Amino acid sequence: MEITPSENNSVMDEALRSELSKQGVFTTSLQELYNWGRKNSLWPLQFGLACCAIEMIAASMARFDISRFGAEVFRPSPRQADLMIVAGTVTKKMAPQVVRLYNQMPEPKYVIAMGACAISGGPFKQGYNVLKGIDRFLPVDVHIPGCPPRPEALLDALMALQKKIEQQSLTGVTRPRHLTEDARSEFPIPEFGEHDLVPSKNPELWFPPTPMKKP
Amino acid sequence: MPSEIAFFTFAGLTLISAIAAMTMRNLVYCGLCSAAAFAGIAAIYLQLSAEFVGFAQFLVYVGAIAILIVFTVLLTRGTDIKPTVAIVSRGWIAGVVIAGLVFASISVPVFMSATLWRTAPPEVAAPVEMIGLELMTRYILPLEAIGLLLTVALIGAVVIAMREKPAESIEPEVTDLEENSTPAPRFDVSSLEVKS
Amino acid sequence: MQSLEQIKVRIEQAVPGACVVIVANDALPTQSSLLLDHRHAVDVARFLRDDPELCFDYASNVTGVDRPESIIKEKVRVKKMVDGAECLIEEVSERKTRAYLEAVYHLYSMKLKHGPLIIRLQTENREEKTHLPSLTPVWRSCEFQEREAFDLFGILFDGHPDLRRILMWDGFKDFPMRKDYVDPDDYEYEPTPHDEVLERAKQHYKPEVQS
Amino acid sequence: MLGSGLIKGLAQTAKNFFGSYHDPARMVTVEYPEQKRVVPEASRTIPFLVYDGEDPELGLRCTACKICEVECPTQCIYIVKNTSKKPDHVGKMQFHPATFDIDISVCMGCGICAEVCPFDSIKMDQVFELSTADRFESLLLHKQQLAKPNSYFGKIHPTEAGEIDIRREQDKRKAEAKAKADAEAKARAAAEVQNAAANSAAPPPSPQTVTPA
Amino acid sequence: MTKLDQIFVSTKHWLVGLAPEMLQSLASILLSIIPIMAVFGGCFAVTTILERKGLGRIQNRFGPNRVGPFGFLQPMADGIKMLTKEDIVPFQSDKVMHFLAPIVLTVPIWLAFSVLPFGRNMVAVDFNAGILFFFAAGAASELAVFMAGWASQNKYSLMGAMRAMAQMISYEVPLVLSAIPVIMIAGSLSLPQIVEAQAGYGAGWFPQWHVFTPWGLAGFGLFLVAATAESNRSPFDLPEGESELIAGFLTEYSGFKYALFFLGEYLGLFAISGLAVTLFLGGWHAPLPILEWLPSWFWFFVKFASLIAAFIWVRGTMPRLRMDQLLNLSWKFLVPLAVLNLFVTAVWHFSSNWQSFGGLAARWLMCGGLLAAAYVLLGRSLSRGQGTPRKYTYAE
Amino acid sequence: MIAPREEFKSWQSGVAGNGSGNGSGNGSSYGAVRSSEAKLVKKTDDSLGGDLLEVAMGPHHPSTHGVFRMDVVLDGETVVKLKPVFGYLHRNHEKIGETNSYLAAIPYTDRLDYICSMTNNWAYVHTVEKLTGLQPPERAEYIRVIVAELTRLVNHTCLIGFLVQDMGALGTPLMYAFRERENIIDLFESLSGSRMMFNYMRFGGLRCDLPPGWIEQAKRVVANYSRFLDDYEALLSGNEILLARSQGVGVLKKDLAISAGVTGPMLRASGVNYDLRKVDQYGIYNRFQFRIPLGEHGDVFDRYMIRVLEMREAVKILDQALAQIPEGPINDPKAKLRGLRPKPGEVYGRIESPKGELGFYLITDGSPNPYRFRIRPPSLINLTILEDMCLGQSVADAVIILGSVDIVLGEVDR
Amino acid sequence: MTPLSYYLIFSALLFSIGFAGAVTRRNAIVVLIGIELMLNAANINFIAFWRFGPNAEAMTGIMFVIFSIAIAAAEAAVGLALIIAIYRHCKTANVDKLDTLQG
Repeated sequence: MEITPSENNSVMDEALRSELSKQGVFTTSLQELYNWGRKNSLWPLQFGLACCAIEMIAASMARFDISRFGAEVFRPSPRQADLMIVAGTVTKKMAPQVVRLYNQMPEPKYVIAMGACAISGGPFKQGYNVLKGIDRFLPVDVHIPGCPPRPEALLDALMALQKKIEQQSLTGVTRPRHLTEDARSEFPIPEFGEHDLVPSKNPELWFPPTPMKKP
Repeated sequence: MPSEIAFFTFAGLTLISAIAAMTMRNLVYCGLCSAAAFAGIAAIYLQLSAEFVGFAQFLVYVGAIAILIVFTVLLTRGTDIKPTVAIVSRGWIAGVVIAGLVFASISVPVFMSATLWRTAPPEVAAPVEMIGLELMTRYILPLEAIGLLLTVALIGAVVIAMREKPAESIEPEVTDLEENSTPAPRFDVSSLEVKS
Repeated sequence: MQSLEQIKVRIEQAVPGACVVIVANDALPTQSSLLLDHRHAVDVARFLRDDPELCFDYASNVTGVDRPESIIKEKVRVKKMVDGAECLIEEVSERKTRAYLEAVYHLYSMKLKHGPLIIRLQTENREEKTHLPSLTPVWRSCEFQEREAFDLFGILFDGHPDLRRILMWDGFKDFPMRKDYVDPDDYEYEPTPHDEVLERAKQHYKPEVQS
Repeated sequence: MLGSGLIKGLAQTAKNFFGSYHDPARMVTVEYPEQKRVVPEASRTIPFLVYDGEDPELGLRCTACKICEVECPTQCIYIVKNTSKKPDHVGKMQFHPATFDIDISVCMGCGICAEVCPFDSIKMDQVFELSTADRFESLLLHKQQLAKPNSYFGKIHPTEAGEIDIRREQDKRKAEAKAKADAEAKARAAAEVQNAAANSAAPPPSPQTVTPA
Repeated sequence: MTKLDQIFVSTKHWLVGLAPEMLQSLASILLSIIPIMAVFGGCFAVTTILERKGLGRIQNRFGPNRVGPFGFLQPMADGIKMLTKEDIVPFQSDKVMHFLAPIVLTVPIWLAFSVLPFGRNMVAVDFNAGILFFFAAGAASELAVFMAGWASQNKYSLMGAMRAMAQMISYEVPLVLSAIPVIMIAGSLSLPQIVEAQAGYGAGWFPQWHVFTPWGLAGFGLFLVAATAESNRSPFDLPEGESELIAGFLTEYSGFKYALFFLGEYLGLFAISGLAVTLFLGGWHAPLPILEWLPSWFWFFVKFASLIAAFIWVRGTMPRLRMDQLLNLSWKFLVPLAVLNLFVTAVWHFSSNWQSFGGLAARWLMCGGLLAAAYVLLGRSLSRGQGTPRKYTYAE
Repeated sequence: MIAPREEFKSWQSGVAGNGSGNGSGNGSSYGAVRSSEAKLVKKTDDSLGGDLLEVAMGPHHPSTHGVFRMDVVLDGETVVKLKPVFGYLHRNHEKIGETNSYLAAIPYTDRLDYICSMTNNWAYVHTVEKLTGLQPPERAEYIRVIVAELTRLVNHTCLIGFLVQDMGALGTPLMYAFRERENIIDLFESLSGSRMMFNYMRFGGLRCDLPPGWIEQAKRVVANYSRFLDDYEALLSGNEILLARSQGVGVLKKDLAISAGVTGPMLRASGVNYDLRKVDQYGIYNRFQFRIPLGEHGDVFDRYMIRVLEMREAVKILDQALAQIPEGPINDPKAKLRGLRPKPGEVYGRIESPKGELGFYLITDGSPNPYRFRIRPPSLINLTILEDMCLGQSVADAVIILGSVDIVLGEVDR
Repeated sequence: MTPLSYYLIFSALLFSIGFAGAVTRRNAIVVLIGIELMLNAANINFIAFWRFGPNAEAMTGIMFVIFSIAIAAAEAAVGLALIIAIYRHCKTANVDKLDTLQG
């Protein structure tokens, strides 16, 4: 049953697949079934922050109908949700709560950062109470730029996430985050300080590149 | 043989739950264990082919009395959930000793009697129609009495459990528009955090 | 609605000892305002609310304004004796303005449908004497807005029923809407760096930026 | 009263249920990845840079004047001027950007940059399928990604692009005409000078006319 | 005809016959249990997807349609996901009870199916106190809900559990009371016999179902309302009313345990719909004599499905009540009406020999009029002036 | 597939909403395990003999329309204390407004009350026009009225959808509301280019003129709208459950409403005739025939009904405006796009946004950006009396009372 | 078939458990549960004797148990209501502490 990571690449051609079927067909199909189930049943957390939440609601409404993807079951309780759509500006006052909600979700869980504010603070990044990107505290799977993104963009991101899940494997390098050995399903919650959140980012998660130099 | 296995299973479960119900510290557990004991007794009734009584037992004891007990536990919470007194005390020992004596005094005649070891006549049934007919003919007076009793108990329970004074409807505090009035602090003033 | 001068006279009649100053506004709509003194502010406000001709029963907008000390440079022509001869010399005189915080109230009347009447209150300075009388007992609508002015500007409203931080968290120490507020240093990577960002980047990415 | 309102409500939902099978006004879902709504012409998402002709580098209309960088409310534009100049559509020598970056993780698509651009260079795009897993690289668009041909602009904003094209064509023609007139005037002047020179019997300088590109 | 009708029964007999003598009773039990679990487990999957699609249609959208053909594999995907999802037991929770609650909810509901007659001769166990068994089995779910809410140690869970218990206790009374007239008329507690009592056609075409009598109609209405409340369906979904209590007693449940709750809730709905079909809608009888060629189980499931559809329809339309209004509705409206219905049923029963045209009309008018008058009076007193049209003035 | 996490070794255990948000003492420390003491029930001594339950509803709670928190103390299900907590969406609009130019502030106003971006635009440009004396031409005024009234339709429809959602209807009315909203959003998108953040108005005019065919499309949408309103009312207005839930719930008295500065439909539901469209007559509202519906009881049902009636009046205004709209320029010739530097002074301008009085208070000092940029949000001030309305009601009522106030957190917290 | 004495022993055990609980525990609710258990023990005896008795068709035992269950329901309702009332008054459900009458 041992499958090396290189073989277990989910984008495998038919020949390799038939060759594998002699020894590891079971694992492969189990993995496919697992990914298929996960990707087609992404229940989002009913959780709106700001403007983008309206477009998120619009995406679940008749015109765009996110339910076609099986994702209209907006669960108000994080325990039953799979997908956190961070839709809108995360303020510093709200950030601990968002992290807490993420921690309360069971694995496997995914995060979509919807809109400029959730990605980087967006137009409000100059503000003193605005968190400059939720990825400072949480691992984000898909980013959707736009302010706010159209509902179609959310559907597009959902499909991108589905594609990402589809390409994951149970073992090897392409395995999802929650199946790695030292997987963290909870991240430290920042605390309110006297001037700012303490700490203002999670150094284990946040690796920004060096900014360019203005000549 | 199968009937004995069933009996021992149910009886064992019932006794364990009953003991648990009597000894558990947490009152919610007590209530739930008593529910389990009542359910076990219902199963014993079924095993004794008293179908109607078994179902009635389950419906009344598990569906109503156990729920009531649990409800009461919640309404009177905070009293005995974590008792400070040790479970093994002098009173406790005395109680267990007396209970043992009671058990002995009942069980000794059972063991002594030879007739009690006989097994049952093969076919006995208590069809519901028969029960209904009996209730409506021979037992009509007790039935009426029970009906009266239940009504009285219902009213009595409501009266007893009613609050002594009817809950005053909480009037919204309207800011006084009269002169010279400062609205009363609506939250604890001591919690004000005024820093400059 | 009566003119501001009339209102001023009536206030001074009705509330003895009240000191009311008209603050001029040069902008196009000329919404001038009345500056009240602390001691009589609540009484004046109550008068404005209850007087049947004024009847300002509705305080629409309450806000704080930060006025830090600033230096106004004025060019003044001064007659001076230069070399024994009198001549006009342009001289730059520097004038320091008083530093204070200000609360501005916009009052309307729902009953008589007029307004706005703008009243303002000024603190003594920006550091420790930042107390102002609260007008929440007169108009409920000031409750949250005064709290907000406290939160963002640090104006302490005496007599406010529930003066806590409203927008920032309780442990927060600064008053972010003041002009001299310095943002917390939560600098992050910015791909489109502007000058101030680059300044911060130097602190955070010392080796990389220098290399 | 007495449940009639509930029944009315049930009738409404039943109407919608059955209506959704035959009434297009009630079944409004657009099945997104397969069907796509035509976005209106005015629709805007993120900015892009227009270039004329084939070569994005050569035909870029942007002159690195930095007005958009200054006016952008979110400061998501970053421009570095190139030191060299290249001629624009009317032949005037203009600077052009060495770097032109837009951070679309910050951009709020307000369109102010397109509004203030005096060179019709920065315009609003209509793409919205931009979702990506990579936060740092994919969301910083460089000049190469931003530059799109004028034909694309004409496709998404036909009215506006048409007007601009006509105006630019007029400008160009005017500039050409002006250049021609200038050249002629120069030539005439030169001729006059020549004549005068000839009259004064001095050797004339060889005339140099510049034809605009 | 009977072959098709009895196909499941004869198949079972044939299969039991194949088993060795010793194991025949066991085989018989298994062959009753397994099909019930398979059919209603399948029903659960199909209902969830149909509910989502139906609600979608009510709301003018498609609903899930991309997973598998027409989206019908959606429940499977959901199931796989739920099974593989992490099971979180909150740190402060009571772990044993947290674990037991979904089991205590699901198991008794499975038991309740054993007394429902799904077709002619198709009942797993024919207790002669079958209906009592049904209600007894249903009573356990209250405890399960309480356990779930209490074990979670979450304020919302506890409030949800308290609401659920109050609601279930209150609505069990009208539920049982509205079933009693049927027992009175049928003269039996056994569900197959109750179905038999509704056999035959009046005047050769008019089905003799209980719902087509004044007391039956009233009882059916009461039963449905009480059943909606018992199964926590909208507009009585207060225990998990998400706009107030996040997810009520389910707030702290995740993964497979949550799925079990979900399953239990739907099974409860199925069981009670099946009981409503049995008690009032003539069980497995065909609505018209000319349709009797269709097998009896077909008719049971047709009625069953239409009841489920009605529940979905109501769910898609109505807002929910408040807690005190919910209890008022039960104690001040449903219970008195159900008691009156008992009386009306007695009148109906003792006037059963008024078979002349005038007699029939008088019987109908008397019984129907009594119930209608009570309905109007109780309804008015319940709504207390609400619903009188309000006048709004305009300012120019 | 995944080993069950036996113990949720977390910093907290309660799900959503009951965590700390305000940081007042119950903030969890970074990396440290928070005390696992069961904070389930906090006993408070009360004279009634029951136990009080403290519940923090929000900031993540389905009923709070975003990130709002109500610290509620319950006796059974009755609210005995309610403390609103704001600031979870405090995006520093005012600070950003003070650092940006006058033009750059327009897109930010879109994001205040993100359902009614058009009226926010209008309020701001109205204020700046007051400051600078710019005068939009007639066509621009008509277009402003049209988009503002369309915004009113969008806001009120969605509000009713959310309100009924709060009452527990499974989203059906909300779906219908959004179905109709999409039609209006389509109009706005073809006009301004964006679905929500229109950035459409400019000082002394508008950014762009109507596209061809827009008026006809708008007329169609408006004509359909009154039909939709009939359907919507058939679904809701007579619904007994809705009546039972909303009548007599959350009563707001006239005097308190005035003192608390409540504005908009909520004020008019309490019977106060105060509509800035009539009082200030800004724009060209004096040219249209319309009436102001007034409630009598001031309860949730009146607030619902006033909004329905206002929508019907808005349809009337739209009919008139769409019929009368003249041709002409859309911008004041004096207006310029960039580099606005009003002379020093201050101004307060306000309009009737769908939620109430939306005001802007600007202090200028002659520089290209305002010295003080203050927004007077109707949503925040309408919440002043939330506790007064909720006391003595049940927790389910508190939810719909909050819903009937009609808040958008972007505006409440700014 | 299980002999009658098994049931009798079982019921005796149950009775003793209930008795011990009722005597030793202090909380009124547990005392009530103990009493209910004792009542149930008696009911088991009735059913068992009916089942094994000579004239089972008379159904006296069954009838007795039915009435007993009904009475138990009434008793539990009143008892628990009393406990709630006492708790509300004295803030305790501990029977030992209810000594106000002792003076």
